Parts: sequence; C-alpha cells; structure tokens
Amino acid sequence: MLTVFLQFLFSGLTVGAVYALVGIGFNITYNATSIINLAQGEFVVIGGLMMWFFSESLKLPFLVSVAFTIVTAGIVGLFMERLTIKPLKNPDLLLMIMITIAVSIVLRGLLMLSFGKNPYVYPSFTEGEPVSIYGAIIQQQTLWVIGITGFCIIVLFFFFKKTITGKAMLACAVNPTAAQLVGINVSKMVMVSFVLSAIVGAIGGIAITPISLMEYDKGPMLAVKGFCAAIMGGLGSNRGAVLGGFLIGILESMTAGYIHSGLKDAVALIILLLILFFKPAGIFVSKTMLQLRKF
Amino acid sequence: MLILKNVDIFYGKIHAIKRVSLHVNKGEIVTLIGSNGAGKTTLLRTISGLIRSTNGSLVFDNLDISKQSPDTIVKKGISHVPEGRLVFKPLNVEDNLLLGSFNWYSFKNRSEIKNDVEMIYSIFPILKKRKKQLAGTLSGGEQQMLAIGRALMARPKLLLLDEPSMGLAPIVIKEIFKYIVELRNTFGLTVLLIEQNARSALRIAHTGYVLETGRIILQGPAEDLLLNKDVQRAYLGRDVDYEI
Amino acid sequence: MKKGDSIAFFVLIFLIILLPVLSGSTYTLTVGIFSGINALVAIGLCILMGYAGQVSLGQAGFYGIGAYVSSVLSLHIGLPIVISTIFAMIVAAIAAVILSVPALRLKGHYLAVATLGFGEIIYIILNEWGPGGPSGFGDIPHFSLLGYTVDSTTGYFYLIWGLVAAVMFFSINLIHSRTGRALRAIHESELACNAMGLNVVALKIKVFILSAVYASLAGSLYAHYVTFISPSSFSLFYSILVLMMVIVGGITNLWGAIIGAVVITVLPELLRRFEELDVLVYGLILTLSLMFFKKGLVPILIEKIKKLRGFAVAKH
Amino acid sequence: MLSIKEISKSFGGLTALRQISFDVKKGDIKALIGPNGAGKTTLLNIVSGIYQPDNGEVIFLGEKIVHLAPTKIARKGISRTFQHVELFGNMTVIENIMVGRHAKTKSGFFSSGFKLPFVMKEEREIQRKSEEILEYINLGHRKDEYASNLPIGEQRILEIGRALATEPRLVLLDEPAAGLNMRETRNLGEIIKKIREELKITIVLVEHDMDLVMRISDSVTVLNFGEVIADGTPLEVQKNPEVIVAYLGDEEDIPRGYNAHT
Repeated sequence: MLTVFLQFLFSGLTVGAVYALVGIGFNITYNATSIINLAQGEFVVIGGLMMWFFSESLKLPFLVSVAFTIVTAGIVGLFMERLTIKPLKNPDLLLMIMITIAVSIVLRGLLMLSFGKNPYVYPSFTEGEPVSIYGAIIQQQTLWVIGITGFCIIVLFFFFKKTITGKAMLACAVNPTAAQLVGINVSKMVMVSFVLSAIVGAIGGIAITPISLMEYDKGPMLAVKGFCAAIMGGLGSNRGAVLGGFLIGILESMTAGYIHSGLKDAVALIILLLILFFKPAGIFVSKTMLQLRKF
Repeated sequence: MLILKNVDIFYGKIHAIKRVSLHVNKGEIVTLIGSNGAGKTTLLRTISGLIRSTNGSLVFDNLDISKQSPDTIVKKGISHVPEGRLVFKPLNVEDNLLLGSFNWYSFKNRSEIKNDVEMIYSIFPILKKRKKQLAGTLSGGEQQMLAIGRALMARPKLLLLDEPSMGLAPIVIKEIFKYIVELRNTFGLTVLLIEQNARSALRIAHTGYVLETGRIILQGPAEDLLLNKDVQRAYLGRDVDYEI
Repeated sequence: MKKGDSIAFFVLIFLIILLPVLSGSTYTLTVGIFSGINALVAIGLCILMGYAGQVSLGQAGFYGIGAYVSSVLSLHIGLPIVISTIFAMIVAAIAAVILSVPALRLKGHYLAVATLGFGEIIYIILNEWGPGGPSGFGDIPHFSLLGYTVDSTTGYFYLIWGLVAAVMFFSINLIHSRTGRALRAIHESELACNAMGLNVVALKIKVFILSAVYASLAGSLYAHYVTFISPSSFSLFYSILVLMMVIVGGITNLWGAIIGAVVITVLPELLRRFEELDVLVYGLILTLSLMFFKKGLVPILIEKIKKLRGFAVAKH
Repeated sequence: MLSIKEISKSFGGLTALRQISFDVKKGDIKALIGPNGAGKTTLLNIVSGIYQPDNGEVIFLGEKIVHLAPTKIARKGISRTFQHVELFGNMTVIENIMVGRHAKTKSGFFSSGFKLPFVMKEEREIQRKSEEILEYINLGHRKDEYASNLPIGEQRILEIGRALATEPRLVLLDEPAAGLNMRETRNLGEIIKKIREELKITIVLVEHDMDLVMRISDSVTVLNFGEVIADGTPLEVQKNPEVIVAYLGDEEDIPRGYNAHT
C-alpha cells in the first residue's frame, strides 16, 4: 500500500518540479512586464534538446554542456525580447500574449527542423543504484530534479525578495513610468527577465529529459501546466508557483495511478477551477494585492 | 542650472509645446502655472526624458539632456515626482524608498542608503510608522509624501514636482508646501513646481512662468505675478483682491 | 446598421453568392466552408472579448458540445438535425451559465485559465466517454431541413455562409444597440456600470451564452458536414486558434472576426508548398502580422480608407 | 431623504468609520469634508453599495438599503461620480450619457439583435434625451469626441451628466473639483447649484476645495479618523476650532517661503 503510494508521490514530485520551474518562469516575466510568455514551454524543450546536442552529439563534458545549453537558452530569450517585445511601444497585453504564442510556433518550427520529430534522451547525471524508501524506488535523477528545482527556487526567492534588482523588476511591471523616473532602465529589466525565465525553463529541461524524454512539441503542454501552476498559487508569487506545480504533479500521478490515466489532467483542472472559484486570486495572493496590480 | 531654449514638442500631430524657453537657477523654487491642458505636465515629462522634444535645447548643469534616457537623467541629478504620485502600490513603503536610490544603490553604499532612508523618515515621520505597509494602502497625503521621499532618495539637485497638492486636505497641502520650502532651505534643493493651486505656488516660489496652450505668456518674479491683474483674474480667483 | 456596416454586408452577400459561381473548385469551396465555420466561433468570441472585455480560452469546449450533442442525437436517437442542432445550442448555453456564474467574477489571466480549464475538461470528457473515445466516430448524417438534405459542397457553402451572414446581421444590430453599448461600458469600467444601475453580472452571463451558442452552432455544422468527428478537433489548440483569428482580424471590429477566420484558415493551405518549413513560416507570418498590424487587419483597413477619402475630399 | 445611522466599518483591524450618523435633507447640498483617510470615500462607497458596513443602517426615502447591491441602489435613485474619473474613455461623450440611460430603458438582447421597431423607437428616445442632457451641462459641442480626450474639467462635468441620465433623486459627488483650476471649479459650482435648483436633486459632496464647499453647500459634516467631529452650516464649521486643528489648518496661509527665508 504505502510502497505504491510513495511511488506515485515520487513520480508526482518529479513532474511537479518541472511544472513549478515553468510556473516560476511565467512569474519572472509577469513580475517584470505583466506579460504571460506562452513560449515558456519551448524554453524547457530547448534545454533538453540542446543538452542532448552538446553532451551526446558533440560529446562535450557534462558541465560544459550544461553551461552551453543555459547560454543558448538565454540567447533565445534575449532575441525573443529584443525582436518581438521591445519594438512594440505601449502594447496591448492581449496582443503581447498572442505574440508570445506566435513566437512559440516559430520556435517549434525551428526545433522540428533541427531535431526532427523523435524523442531524445541522455543518461542520468549520476550513475548508481536507485534509492529505495519503504520499497518505493527513486531514481537518482529524480533526486537531481527535485534538488535542482529547490536550488533555483531558493536563489530566485532571494533575488526577488532581497536584492534591489529583483524589486526593481517588480516595479517595472507595476508602473513602468514611475520605474523610469526612479532611474530604472525598464527596457534592460524586461530583457533580463526574459533571459532569466528562459534559463530557468532550460534548467528544468536539462534535468527532466533523462527521466521523461524530450521532443520538439512538448512545449505547449508544459506551458499550460506551468501556467496553471502559477495561477493556482497566485500569479506573481513564486511560492505559489512551487506549491501549484507540485500539487498538479502529485494530483496527476495519483489520479493516473489510482483512478485512470485518461483522467489525470481532469482532476488537476477541477481542483484548479475550485481554487479559482473560491479564492479568485490564487492561494498566495491576497485580494488587496490583486487590486493593487492591474492584471 | 536648467535652461530650456525654444523647445517644441509634438504629440502625434498636436503641437503641444511651442518654442518654450525657461530658466531654473540653482537654489530657486520656480513654478509653472496655467490651465489644464496647457502643456505643463508634458513639459515636465520632457525634462525627465519620458517624452522627446522635437526642437530646441534642454541643458542641465551645462549638459545637453535632450537625447538622454530617463534613467541617465536621474543619474545626472533630476528627480521627478509625477502627477498622481505613481508610488509602487504593491510594494511596501520602505521598498519604495529603496527603489528611489536605485541609480546609486550598491552593496558598499548600503549604510549611506540606510541613513538616507532614516533622513526621509525624519522629514516625514508618518512614513516610518507605515514602513512595512503596502504603498497602495496609504492615504493620498501619505502617498504624496512617499513619492517626494522616493524622489529625494535619488539625491537630486533638481526636483520636479507635478501637482503635489492634488486631492489633498487643506491642512496637508499647507504641510506639503512647507516641506517644499524646508527642503530648499535646508538642502539647497532646486525645485520646479507645477501647480493648479496657483496662489500657494506663487507664494513659495521665487520665479513664476505662466503657460497657456503650449506657450509661455508671462514670466517674472513670483511676487510680481501675484500682483499681476491678468494672473489674478485667470488663476487666483476673487479672494486675492482683498488678500493683498 | 451604420453605413460602413451596410456596405460591408452587401459585399459579403455578393461574395457568398458569387464565389461558388466563379470558382467551382471543390477545394476552394471546402476551405471556404471551414472558414465560415471558424468565422461563426470567432464572431462570438469577438463580441465576448472585443466588446465585453471577457477573455475565453474555452471556446473549443462549446464547439465540441455542439458537434457531439448534435451528432449523437441525430445518429443514435434519430432526431431531425435542426432539432438536434438547437438542442446542442441549449446544452452549450446551460454549460455557459454553469461556467460563467463562478468564472465571470475572475478577471484577465485568471479568467483565461478558468475557461481554459473548462475547455480541457470537455475535451477529456469527449476522449473518455464520447462515442469512439479518442478515435471518434463517423456516419453522422448530413444536414437536412424540411426533407431536403444538404450533401453537396456548394450546398454546404451556401448553408454555412448564409448562417454566417444571419449571425453577423444579428450581432451587428446587437452591438449597435443599448445592450452593445452596455457591453462596451462594462469593458471600460464595471464600477461605473454598477453605479449607473446596469446589471453587470446578468449582461456578462448573457454575452457568454451568446458566444457559446455561436460556437455550438458552428460545431454542429462542422459535424454534419464532415460526418466524422474525434476529440482532437476540440482541444485547447482550437481555442487558441480562434483567439488568434479574432486578434489578427482586429478585436475591436466584428468584421475582423470574419476576415481573421478566413486568413487563419486559408494560410496553412497556402503554406503547404513549404512542406517541412510550413510551421516555421506560419509562425513567422503570425508574429510579423501581429507586430506590424497591431490593431488588426480590419481596423487598419478602415483607417486607410478614411485617409484615402479624406485625401479625395481635400482634393476637391 | 437620506439618513446615515451609526455606520461602522473596519478594514482588516483598521477602523475606517466609527458610529457615523447624520441626515441629508431633501434638496440640500451636503458637503462631507475631512483629512485624507478620514473615511469620506468609504462612506460614499457604503451609501452606493460598493462596501457593506459592519454595523449600522442607511435609510433612503424611508427604506433600508445597506444590504442592496450597487446596481439596485442605483435603480432606487442614488447615482454617483468617482474620485478618479470612471468614464468610459473609449466611448464618445454622447455614448457615455446614453449608457446612463440604460436602467431607464428596456429593449433586450434578442429584440435588439433583430432590430424590432420598438427598439428603434426607444433608441431614438435615448439619443434625444442624452442630447438634451449634454446641452444642459454645456457639453453639446463635445458630443462625438472620445471621453478620454476631454480636459479633466469637462470629464468631471460629463461624469455628473452621466449620473443625471439615470434620473436620480440623490447624487454623490466624490471630489469633483480635484485637479481643476479656479475657473473650472467656478463653472463646476454653477452646474451643481443649477442641478439642485432646477432639477431638485439632492447632492452629497466630498470635496477639499474649501472655496467651493463654502460657496455652494447648505450644510457641512466633518469627519476625522472615522468620526463626525462637526456638523453644521459652512460658517459654523469654518469657525469650529476642532475642524481648524484637524483639517483646515490655522489662519496663516502658506508661508511666504522663498521671500521669508532670503
């Protein structure tokens, strides 16, 4: 009994960790621009596929591959912002979101051209026996995924709560005019937020690929799940995204395990709807806060 | 300190500011009065770099600022307290103040920044009481003080104030004007002030300019403007006759 | 109806009558039919979003309800298709009420996710419990009315575009009425609307129902036209596609919904020649058109016409 | 006409209003003044149904209205304007007024869509009435401009016009003179007086511009920290020492700063 339960729990935590990272990625751009960047899922795919390219195809050492992958993703984020977001002055929010969808289609097209439609995989970061807890098996890579997610969360939490740059980013979304007037280079902050969110997404992709494989069109699914995670916890709250991500991951794996795999998305969505209907701003965002922000 | 020469600004096709020239000398309080839509706010936003002028020159401390970005202009020493205060509502009071020091914020400056924050708290003690409160939950007067405090955190040489008295109770308006004078007297701050409340503005100012439909139509020592019949009729209302 | 709308309306009728005559090619008409079906969904979403300011990412759900309910009722119970289509519209309307009462308290991104959740739940239901499961089912009867069965491509073209014209007529009248004004006012300030005594909640629910009914109608027509349906046509992807149509056409103008639907339906067909590159080119065209025609195709076109006219008047 | 009876309201522990009571007489212009954060706008929001008070009653024309939704209260005859103008900015001036006619007209979703004859008749009626109101508030010449393009002074007046379109018995004005200059404020005062005298509409006014308040109001209630500290005619209130300390400031005007210190 317990063994099976734990097994589902661990697999839920693994997927949930990636959802959480995607959710945080959404929050980073949202907190700096109020834009929901729906190409967020593609960043994860880029992470997985580029990591395969550097480590398997080019046979570069592990850490070098990781570094190159992160840099690549950062550059993609940078180009995306400079080419599509920055040129638009006083944009309409809905339009911006549609543009991110259009960009995600472009990225998918590029990924398909370069990698084809096959799934890719590479070995776990460390070799070694899986850990067993009460009979439930945890792959070492699972521990990596959870550990890396935790690390990212702590770093980002520190960045947004404790550093002036983090606060300045938030200020940019709240009121770009006022942000400029206190001397913040808003355009630069927006750029940094896109680069940062791309990197966070790519890290998720690097970590998860050995477990769940990666293919060119996985982006939209990840984006939707991550978006749900961010909304569930309350948009803009990283704690919320983490909780939402893990909750969705665990609900999915429990439903798939105990009820029926076809319903795994439904249960998570129903919980999401219930949360929204009873707490319209998500778990961690207060009503006052929602009123103080425009979106 | 700040010299505008023949500045033209277009908003799309609208010629919002027409050949405006203006001087702000160091240590002065200069006020710009005029009716709504005359272009006062536009002019201020141009000085702080939010809007680009089409023609003319804007020189601050012997430096051409007409092509500079807003964040560079803040670094050069101009701080702008915008109309409607525009505090960062979802952030708390202290974070709002800290962000004011963004242009010179660094780890090694942190003790100095802390001192500055304390100094702002000593000017506006109410802000200290509210320091952990979200800025959006403050009253109008408190938000105005926070906006001024945030601008001062940038350590400006020139402070641009856009309608600081708007929507405030009479007693608070008096207080805000008192603060403006105090800032000028104790810190030698130069102030360019836009006001609907023309009488109060002219009372504390040294020089005044009157802007109508994008043009400067009158200028001179504030005292003279207070006595000027046209100004009295248009901007000061009836009470001025017996008051002076 | 205003003058511009009347002209546009006559042009629409004219094109509808003329197109099958000018181009008999089944392929053209088929693409035309799908454009018309999408236009119906897009018009509903345009009223909902462009006028009332309520985002929806769940239109595929209502579209799916229309297709499945009408197909099942006509195929398995043998109801006349007009009746089954109307029945499907009623089911969609009920679903819209159930969803909108809690969801319309939400705003912006939160509302988008709530409607997205609804659409996905419908999709999962169709997958799990719909006839044929994920692989769908066929043999759905063709559309018939008063004993006359529509089974030719031309017939369907006239039927569907006839309905588009009718729906457009109704919608244009609606948005130029007292109700349409109220919807736009809600978009601008709910606070002020309440203070004016407008029943904001009721209006929002009504417009949500309207968009659901349009989508359901489109879904029924789709099912009876292609005679085979599977859940994959009713996924989130479709909701996003409709959203794209409305934005590309121009969210502030109902004609934009029709133009956007046609453009987004025809574009992939034109891009077939690029084979492997089609996704990339499609994405690039979308990105660029969104960036350079920010307001959408129709509003920009109107501006251009106005400018030309102004120019002509100035010359006289 | 309107009685506020022992209204209390607090937000998360902070008391905004404590046992507030006062009456507004039919046909009066009642001014509500007090420092920022004294609870004036909160009180307006309670009367118009946006907030529910923790305690107390609001009685309008003999009827308790605190439990009613804003829409219902508006339909009972209380209309209002907002501190931060809440016009429909992307709609034209006339359309703004026409929305104000909404609650007084009937045609529904379907009859509008099918353009039935009575819909057309009603639409013409709305149009005519709205033009009349525009003329009344001297904004006829702005009819087809977008509301957001008007200068703030005219926006404030348009907002009052929109409130009039609902045919109210009582209008609540929240800082109508904020951001207006002397001339515009004068003009606004004339319109408010005209509305009271010609249309017999009762007015409750929250305002900081003392010139305006003293010139047009019949009675003034002063709030401070959520309590009524004075209630009376403008002259009485102006002389009340408590009001001077809390709100008006001492006789001394703005210090002649620059001149005084150099």
